[in-house]
Amino acid sequence: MSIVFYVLAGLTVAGALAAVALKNTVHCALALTVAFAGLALLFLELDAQFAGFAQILIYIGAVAILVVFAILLTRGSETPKDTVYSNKWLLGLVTAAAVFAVLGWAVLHSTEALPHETAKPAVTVMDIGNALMGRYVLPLEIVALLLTAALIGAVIVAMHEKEGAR
Amino acid sequence: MLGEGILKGLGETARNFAGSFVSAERLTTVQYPEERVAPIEATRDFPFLVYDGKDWEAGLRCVACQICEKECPPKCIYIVKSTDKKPDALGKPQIYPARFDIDISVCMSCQICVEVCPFEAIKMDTEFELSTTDRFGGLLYDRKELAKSNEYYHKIHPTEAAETDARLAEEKAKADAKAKAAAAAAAAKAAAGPAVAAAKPAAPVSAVKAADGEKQG
Amino acid sequence: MTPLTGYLLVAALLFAIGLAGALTRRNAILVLIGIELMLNAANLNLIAFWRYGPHPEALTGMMFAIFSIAVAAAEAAVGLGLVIQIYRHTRTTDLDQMNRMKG
Amino acid sequence: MIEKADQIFVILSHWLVSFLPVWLQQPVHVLLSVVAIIVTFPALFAITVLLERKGLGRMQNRYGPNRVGPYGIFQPVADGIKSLTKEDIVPTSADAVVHFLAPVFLVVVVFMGYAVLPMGRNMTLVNMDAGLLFFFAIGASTELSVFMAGWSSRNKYSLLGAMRAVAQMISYEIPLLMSSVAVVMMTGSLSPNKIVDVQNQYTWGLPHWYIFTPWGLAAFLLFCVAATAETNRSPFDLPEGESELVAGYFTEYSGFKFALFFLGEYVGMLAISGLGTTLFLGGYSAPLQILNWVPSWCWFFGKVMMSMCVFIWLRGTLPRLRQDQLMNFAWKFVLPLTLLNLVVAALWRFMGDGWLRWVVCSAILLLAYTVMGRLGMRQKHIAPRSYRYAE
Repeated sequence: MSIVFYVLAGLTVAGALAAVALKNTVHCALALTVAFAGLALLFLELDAQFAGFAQILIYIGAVAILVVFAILLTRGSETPKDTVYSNKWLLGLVTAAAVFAVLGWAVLHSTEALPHETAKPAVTVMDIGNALMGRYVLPLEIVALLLTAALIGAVIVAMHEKEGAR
Repeated sequence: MLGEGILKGLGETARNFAGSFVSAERLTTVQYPEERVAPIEATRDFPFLVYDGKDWEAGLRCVACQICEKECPPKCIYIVKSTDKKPDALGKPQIYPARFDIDISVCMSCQICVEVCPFEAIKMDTEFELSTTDRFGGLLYDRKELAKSNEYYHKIHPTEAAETDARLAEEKAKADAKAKAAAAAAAAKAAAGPAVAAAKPAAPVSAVKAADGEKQG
Repeated sequence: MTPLTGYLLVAALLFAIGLAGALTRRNAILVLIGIELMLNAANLNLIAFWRYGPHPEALTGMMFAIFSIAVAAAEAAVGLGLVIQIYRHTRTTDLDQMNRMKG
Repeated sequence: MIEKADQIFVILSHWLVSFLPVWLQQPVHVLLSVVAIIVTFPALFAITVLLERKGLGRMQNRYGPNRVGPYGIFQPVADGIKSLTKEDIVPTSADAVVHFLAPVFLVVVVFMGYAVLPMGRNMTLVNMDAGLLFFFAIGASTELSVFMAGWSSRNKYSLLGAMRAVAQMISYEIPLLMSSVAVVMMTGSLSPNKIVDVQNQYTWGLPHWYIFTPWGLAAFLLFCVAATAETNRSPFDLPEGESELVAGYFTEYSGFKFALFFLGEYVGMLAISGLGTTLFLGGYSAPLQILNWVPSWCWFFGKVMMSMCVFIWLRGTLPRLRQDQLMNFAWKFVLPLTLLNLVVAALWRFMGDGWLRWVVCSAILLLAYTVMGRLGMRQKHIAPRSYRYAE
């Protein structure tokens, strides 16, 4: 287990924890970006170059800004008056811990089906292109359709009512 | 066609850019301390006192009439009259300013003092590089620093100086003529006087006192 | 502790943190952030299995992750659109107060 | 000799590294090139600042700065010292951590963009085959630092400026990407090195640069428009519109942090013009075959400085766009044209050689340009201003 993996894992988990636990919502959004960046580096560590750059481009470039815009548009950046956690927060924590316990147990006790160290897959962008256009052309078209629908949907949902109906 | 305006604008700036290296009339910047533009004649910055002749104290035209002090909007002139008199250009003994201060940090170069001065004693200078390190005393000019010769006045405002001199010369001529006429009349009266005086020495005295009384009223 | 299990554990931890965030936070946007984290944890799993899986040249894991990133971005956009609309309607993003079905 | 001059930097680096033990050589080699980048581009930044102020001066019929050193050469040094010695005031209500991180994050991210630019024959720091995607991913995260700066200063003007800057950068990021997708389509690879190699061939002495093809010229112009908007420059510098927004998102910054923002902006400009040169102007290839004896990196830096002069020229000429005009122009003119350009590039590729494809492609593009220009940008009826007061 290389040192790089530990550093990156630590960075990502710290970012995720901060994104969830911080009081100021904008700080949460910025911590979220740190988590996304950590994940992108983990992808690069796993030699998934295209996925890593796509992650940076889409998540840090767009989703993080979207989250931040949403926070500002809903006046979330002012520090809330009462506690930041919902009143049934303990139940939430317990369920999350249970989920993690189950997942951890499953991972640790899974049989050694997969080999430890496999050769570094030489993936070029050309292969991804061919795969996208070859085997995955249907999902590509569906995702394109979905993105357009989401684009139009988000705009319509968030559009300001012209007649100002309250 | 979209973008035409942009191309025209770019062409204009390019012409400017190239032109500034080539044609002199495009680049009109004057590198101030090294190159200087001669001030135009009507420039006015801060007032100064004019004096005739060599000695600035004797030739000072100002007679401390304090009109400019009263008229100065920002009140930056301060005059203290002298106790004795000194002869002015026409030879008549006049009061002169013992102290004549102008605070040029307050002066707004409005030239009202020049307009109101009946004796052409104060004019506007073209000197503007007067910055000093000392904020208070440095910009308070006293009589000595304000006094400048008539030749200097001719150098900075030639036409105006010429007119002023012409007017002064004319006044001087009129005053001389009047003085001469008065002298001639006095001489004639002196010549006729002894003949009349012999006839009635007492009468003229009361007449003169009566004449004085009328004049007083 | 092979590298694969390491990645799987990190992914599980991220998933749990995302879930905890989604369940405990009061602000709707923080719930969406939690969901984003859970989606990312899933992507990490996909790519880990692709990297240490038997046929990396088949690119299945990576393609799955790329499509999942695209879909997650779309979901985030629509989700935030909804949150903004709800805020504009009810003046609050506090989930505990959104308990009335009246329009 | 010519080969040596061309590879002078590579040879120098290898010579320096040869003294070290073998396992250390590769990291130190990379470290050396990183240091080289971090030294040359701020130097280019200083030259650009000087060029800008003198160029703008000359465009306005006046000298530029010529007091500090002969012909004002040391003006950037003077500016640098001034901004370094200026007191760094942080407003009390500002969020100190984010306030400090914003410029640092911006400069780090912008410098990371240089890893993939081929600055000369085999003078690319990192030869990735998805290099272009890396560059755009890095370019996309500068918006975040702009937002961090704007929000953390807790000042209405800076937040407004940050919002405008982020909105502008996002809406011009898509045309930026789309216009370079056309180039990627024609070269068939995302790697900047491959893009430059494809453009490095010559017929009758003329290079195969993409700018000499109709779709390439259109893509280059759209790329320039998007690049100017992406770096908040010239007609699109609304975010730091001095007249109405004080200084936009870096109002509350002074001293060294302000200098960092300044550096970030200019180094970002150099990076985006470096990318423009790589994609459309044939990176380090010589404009004429006979000029091939000149070292390759000279061409790259020459073209980058030429594009900087064009940036400065644009700044000297064009007035600032209003926010709605800016957005309108992005979504209703630049984006449709870039998408159409993709179609034309595909058409160009599959129509085979010959004069026909020149005519057809140029006709489509010109037609679309005039129609879009006349239709879209016609002076619309300006509705009376409707005010929305804060509820």
